Amino acid sequence: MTEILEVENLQKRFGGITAVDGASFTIEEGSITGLIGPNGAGKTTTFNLISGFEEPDGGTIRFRDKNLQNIMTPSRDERVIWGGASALTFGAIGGIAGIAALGLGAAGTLGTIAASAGVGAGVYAGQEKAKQSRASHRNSRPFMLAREGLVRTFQITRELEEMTTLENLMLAPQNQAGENLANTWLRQDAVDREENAVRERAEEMLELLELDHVRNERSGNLSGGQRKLLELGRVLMIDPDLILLDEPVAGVNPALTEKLMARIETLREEGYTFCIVEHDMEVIMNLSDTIIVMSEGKTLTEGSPEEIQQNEEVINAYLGGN
Amino acid sequence: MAVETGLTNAVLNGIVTGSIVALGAIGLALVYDIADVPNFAHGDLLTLGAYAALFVNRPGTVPGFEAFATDSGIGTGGLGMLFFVSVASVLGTVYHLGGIRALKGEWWGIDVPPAIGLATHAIVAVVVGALVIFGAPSFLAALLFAVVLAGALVPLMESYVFRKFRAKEASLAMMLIVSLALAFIVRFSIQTIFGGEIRSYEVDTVIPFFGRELDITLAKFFDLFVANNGFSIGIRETRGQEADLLLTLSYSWLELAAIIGVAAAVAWGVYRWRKGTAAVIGPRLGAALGAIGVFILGGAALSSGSLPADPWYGTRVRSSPLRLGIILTALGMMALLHYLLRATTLGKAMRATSDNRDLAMVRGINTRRVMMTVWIIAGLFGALGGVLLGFLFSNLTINLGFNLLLPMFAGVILGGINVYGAIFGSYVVGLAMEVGIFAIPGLSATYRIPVAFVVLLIVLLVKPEGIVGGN
Amino acid sequence: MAAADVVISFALLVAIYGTLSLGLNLKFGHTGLLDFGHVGFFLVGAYVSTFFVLPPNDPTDFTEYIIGLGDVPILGTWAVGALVATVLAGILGGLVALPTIRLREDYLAITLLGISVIFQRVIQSEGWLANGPDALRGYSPPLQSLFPLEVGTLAGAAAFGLFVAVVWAVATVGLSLQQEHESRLPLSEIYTVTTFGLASRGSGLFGSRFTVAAVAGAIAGILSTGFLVATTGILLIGALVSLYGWLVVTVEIAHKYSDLDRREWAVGIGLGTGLLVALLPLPLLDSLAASVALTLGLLGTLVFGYYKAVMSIDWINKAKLTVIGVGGLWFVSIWYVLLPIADPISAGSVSGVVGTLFENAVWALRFGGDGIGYRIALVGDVTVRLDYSRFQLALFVLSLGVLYYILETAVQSPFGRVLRAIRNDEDVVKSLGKDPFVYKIQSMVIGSALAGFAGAMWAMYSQGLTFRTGDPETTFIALLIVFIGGVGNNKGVLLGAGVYWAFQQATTQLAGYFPAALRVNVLAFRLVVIGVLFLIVLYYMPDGLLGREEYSAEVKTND
Amino acid sequence: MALLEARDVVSGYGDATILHGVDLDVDSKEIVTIIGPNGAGKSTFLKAIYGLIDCWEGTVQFDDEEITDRRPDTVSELGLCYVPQRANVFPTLTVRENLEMGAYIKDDLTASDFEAVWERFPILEERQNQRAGSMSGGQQQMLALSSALMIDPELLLVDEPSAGLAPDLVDDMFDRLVDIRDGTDTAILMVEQNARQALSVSDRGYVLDMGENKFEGTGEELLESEDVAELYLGGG
Repeated sequence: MTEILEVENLQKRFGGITAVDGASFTIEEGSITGLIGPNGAGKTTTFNLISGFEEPDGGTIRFRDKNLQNIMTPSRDERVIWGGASALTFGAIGGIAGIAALGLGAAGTLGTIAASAGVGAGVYAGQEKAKQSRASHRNSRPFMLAREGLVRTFQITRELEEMTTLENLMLAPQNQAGENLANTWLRQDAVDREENAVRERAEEMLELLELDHVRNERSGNLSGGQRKLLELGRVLMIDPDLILLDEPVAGVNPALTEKLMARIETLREEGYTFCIVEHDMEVIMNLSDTIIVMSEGKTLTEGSPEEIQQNEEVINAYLGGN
Repeated sequence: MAVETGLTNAVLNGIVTGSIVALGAIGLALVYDIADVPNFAHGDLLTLGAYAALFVNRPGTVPGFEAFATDSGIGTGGLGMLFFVSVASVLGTVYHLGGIRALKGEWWGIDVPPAIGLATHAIVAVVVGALVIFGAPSFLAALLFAVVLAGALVPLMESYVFRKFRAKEASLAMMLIVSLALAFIVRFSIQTIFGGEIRSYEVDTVIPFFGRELDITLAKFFDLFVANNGFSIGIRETRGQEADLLLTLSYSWLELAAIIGVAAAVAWGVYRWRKGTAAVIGPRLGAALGAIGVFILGGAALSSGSLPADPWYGTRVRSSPLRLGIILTALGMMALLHYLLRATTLGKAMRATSDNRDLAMVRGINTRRVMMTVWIIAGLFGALGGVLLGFLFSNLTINLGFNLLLPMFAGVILGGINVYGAIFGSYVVGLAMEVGIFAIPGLSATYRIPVAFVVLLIVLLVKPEGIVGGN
Repeated sequence: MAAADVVISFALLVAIYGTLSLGLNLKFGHTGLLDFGHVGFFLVGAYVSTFFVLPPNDPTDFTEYIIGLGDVPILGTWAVGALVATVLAGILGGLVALPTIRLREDYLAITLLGISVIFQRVIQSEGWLANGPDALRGYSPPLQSLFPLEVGTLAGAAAFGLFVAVVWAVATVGLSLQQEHESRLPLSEIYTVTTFGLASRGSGLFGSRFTVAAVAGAIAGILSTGFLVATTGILLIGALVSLYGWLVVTVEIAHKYSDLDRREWAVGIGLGTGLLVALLPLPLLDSLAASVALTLGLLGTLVFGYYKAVMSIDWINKAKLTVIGVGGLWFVSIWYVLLPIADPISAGSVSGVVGTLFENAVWALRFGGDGIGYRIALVGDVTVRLDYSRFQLALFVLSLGVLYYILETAVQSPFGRVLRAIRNDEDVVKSLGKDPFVYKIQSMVIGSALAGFAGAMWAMYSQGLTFRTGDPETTFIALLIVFIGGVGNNKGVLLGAGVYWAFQQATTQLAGYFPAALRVNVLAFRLVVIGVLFLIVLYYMPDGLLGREEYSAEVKTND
Repeated sequence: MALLEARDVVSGYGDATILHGVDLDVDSKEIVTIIGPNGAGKSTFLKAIYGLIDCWEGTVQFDDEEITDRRPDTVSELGLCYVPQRANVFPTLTVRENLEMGAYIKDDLTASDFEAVWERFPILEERQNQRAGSMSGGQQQMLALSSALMIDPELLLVDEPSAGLAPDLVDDMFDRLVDIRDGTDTAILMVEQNARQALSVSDRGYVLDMGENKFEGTGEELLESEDVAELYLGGG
């Protein structure tokens, strides 16, 4: 087995509070890994860090041997485009200032100076942008991770409530031709064809998750359990390698929980990798191959469910006391 | 010695503009911060105040109301109505704080017999009403009338509109749109009554001053000189003979150094003295007040002599007593607000609600009343700002307040949506507007607001959450 | 002005504001970007397109502006002007969005408002740029030199043909939607005839109802052009086109209200009549104060009564909006049919009555003035012509139709789906591997471009621009239109524009009953009412008349 | 009749039900602790009692008065106070002002009220003019507790008093709570993660799981219960 995710000495502070304090662990490809720990142990923060929604203060995360920050950093081409756009903006402002000054008649020279200063500033800003984009763009770009095959769900389900269940699923697939504005007008046939294919996949997913009877319901009207399923379905539509599930069965009724667990099990066998934060111990113990226990921002221990249940340290972490 | 106006003049103008912006921005920031409403109607509240003052100041020009006005002033019927409205406004303002029980004194924070509460409120209301009608048609009576009326009217926005939308859990964007609709309603209601004419106040601007007559609206020149032997200030009329010096203040370098030295020492001393206390006058404010006191006292005591014959450098500031008065008024109002926020239980409750509304409720603070207070203050300050603005510009137009809305918002956002930040932001914006117009050649005065906005834009690009930072 | 002419100028404004509001709807309704500075792009579009049409600046006259390309061939035409205005407004929208789009929603709204104010101030204070605070006039709208139309020349006939084509196409779309419903009228047969048999061929090239309508319109246009080159029978074609329009409108209304029962009809008609009665004091009473007081009193009673009825009676509550629709229609019919003939009736002139009715029936043509003379039984001598505003309307509707189609294609596609997802929750979009930033910028570009095009239309319509064109009020009105019709619903936006301008037109007419000195007050009061209505809409039906559009994501049936 | 009586409380956020009918009693002058695994709904329960979120079903009675769905700002007047887990002081107000806000509903605030606080937590006197937001987490926790005690409540609801405290301070905090009960006759209902230490100072305890009552008993009973330990880690 190979490691798909490697977390090393992860750090995250909010103000004075250290939420994650040197967590380290790895996730094997094709496994289901449970992440547990008492309240405030830093599990959700760790999830946010891995999925790129927050920026770590220290430590590294490697996904398929690629540093997460590198994945999220814009490519050289993007930086050039950014630089160009900035140059254009500043140049335009400079140009307008120049024209304005020319219009005053007497101040023609001033106008030219302003214009060239504007362009100069634009070019400079462009270069700076290209240099700095590593820092400034880093964490507004978690979408780059999904493109690489690392996706997450949210603890409190975040369905797109005004959209139907079907639409929620159809949104997910990557690189749809119809997401490009030009294609919607110029290559309508291709867009329609692809759309039909996406719809077919989405319908299959709905059937699989037994959501087909609510396919045209606004997702805001679904029950809590159905929303959890929808979230799962939505990330599966991307066909990712690693799926981070944040409390997938919280608020789901027992029958549906069974089904969900079975479903995750099957998916694992199909080759997906899961990392799950869950408070329902029954679920996590039954489902996981490996369990990582976090406490006070650190990884406390790691092992099979049986080992974890016998571990004194873990029991202490949960019950407190010395 | 011909001297020109320069940067110093622009800075002073900036402070005047900043003061007016701040008067409006305070209410805007309070409402934004505590009631969570980015109130686009706030500019029009200023307009409302400015036009309300006309009822007292120029009753003959108010359509519908002119029937109650006579040539020399307001008729008995008109006075009666003004009295009634003033009394009702004062009582209405109190009523907003919690209905009949508030009128009985419940909001005072101490136990009072209902009769005493009621009587006190009634007496205050009657006194205000009497001040309005006996003062009419003077400018100050008009100002008082506008302010109490706004204090009663503005909270209606909260109780009839915003509270209902809040109950429906309207988003911030929705609140923004709602306030825009309200802005429309307020502005055009005023126009429905007053029509499209431009109006102005009638104010006796000549006041006695050290035995002479001083027209407070007429600009004066304040010439500042730096010469071999020291620093001097000459104050002249802008009209008539150049030589018509009103006042000369001259200081040798030694005197100047002494004043500065003493001021610094006093400031440092006061800072040390107030450090670690959290009263109304904290260390920084105390130090500033001390230093300013020394400057004024020292300046008065040591002034002497005449203007230098061959100064190294001279610059001229053109301003009028009225404009300086606006700065003082704004500072005075800010001092009042500061006192309210720091020293009274109500003010502390406001700050607490701003920090954490849920926790404030847990502590037993009636957050709904706090919110109403905030709207009342917004109304009072807004009306005051509006009337002053109308007086300063010497004419009232329907866009008076809306034109000021953007600088106010710029100030509030720069300061990070809280009262103190808003005051700071307003002065930054005011200075940017005036200094920008002065410093950039070819920029006409119409560009004041754009300049304010460019400042905001640049700040937001660098720090998307404002200078002071979000809460 | 005949009632029909009022309707035409109403439709022109609906087209302009419809385009403007479609742009805002893309930004706000679909993407969730609250652009309080939308009018800025409208302003830019209006001025830029004007620069292309104006002749070069003449230093000796009293207007001054920087560019005048009117004398340059091809470049200096309204078409190029409008195109450049659109593109430039779009680019500007994108540039403005680049730095600002990351701001939180309230800061974004204020910042964009500020930017639009900057645009306005630049126009206002730079005298050399576009005549400063004074109006910039001299715009010659497209092809106006052709008017009044010379029948018999190819250019004149073609211009009329274009008008016919557009009206025909729009009516045909309406009919094609209606002919699927059951009706006592032989609608499918009529449809087959008016589409020149294209519809019966089923699918294929002519499968989509829009294609069918477009082709049918084109055929109708070409036929009438040919007919007019050969003959002078403009009245015949005008009557035919008008008749077709009436048919579609009637069928549409009949179908829309077919499921109302008698008592609902009665309430609706009662409402309409009540409104009329409430307004009667204005023209009839001499004392202004008395008539205003009486009118306001009656209106208040009417509104309050209806409100009470809606609150207490179940079946009225269920049909509250439909009933208002019926009342409105009833009121409009009285205004369109009965009021114009009131004077001739009291004069006892039969030919006057018939003539007025005829003029309003043949709405496609303007009567009177220079034109082609006809003698008609019962009516007498008339002259008819196609005036410029009708031609302009055809141009506007044509472009609106094309833009609407383009926009609708975009929002129905996966692109539109991403936009709606962004409005719902940006983080989800990010977690699904899509960059919201890129989509928001595109939304701003397209939305601003639409505003720019609306600006170009406005320039053509108003023929005189001032910096007041960029007043923030315009954004407010566009926002209101979006909310009336339904946020995120393009069809609703067009309906909203219609409702808003109907209200405007009606109140403008009422303002005529007031002395000139009070006009400002009356017009201001109208805006107060609009503000209040906006609040009511926001509170009671935040989803507008049509609600949010449901995107069913069904397999497209190619229509 | 118990001081606080919650019967069948059903509540949650949005349309997610967190509490499925929880019962609880607190008598005067006792410390009661609620423990339970993550997501059991402990904090939600406190909020529902105080009216910060709506009770969908069930009743809460305090001192024989029904307080279900009363506005929170009127609940404190009855002598019931609440210390939230996070954000439990006003950060821009000074320590002294925070305490004044704690005593907001009290008409006669005297110097002796402050003396009592200074005596209990001398560090607060030292820092009385400092902004609360600039203090350490432990000091803020002390301030929060003191603010709530300003009105001498009959019952104090505390959400995780030990959260964010250094281990040596945790003991101290629980000792303080005992002092408060003994010194002021204030009953305390707390929610704790740190089950062992909390139960060791408690008179009684409740165990919640998935929004339902699981066990209840005296502190010692629960401490020694195998079932409770199992609940946390499942299966086994």
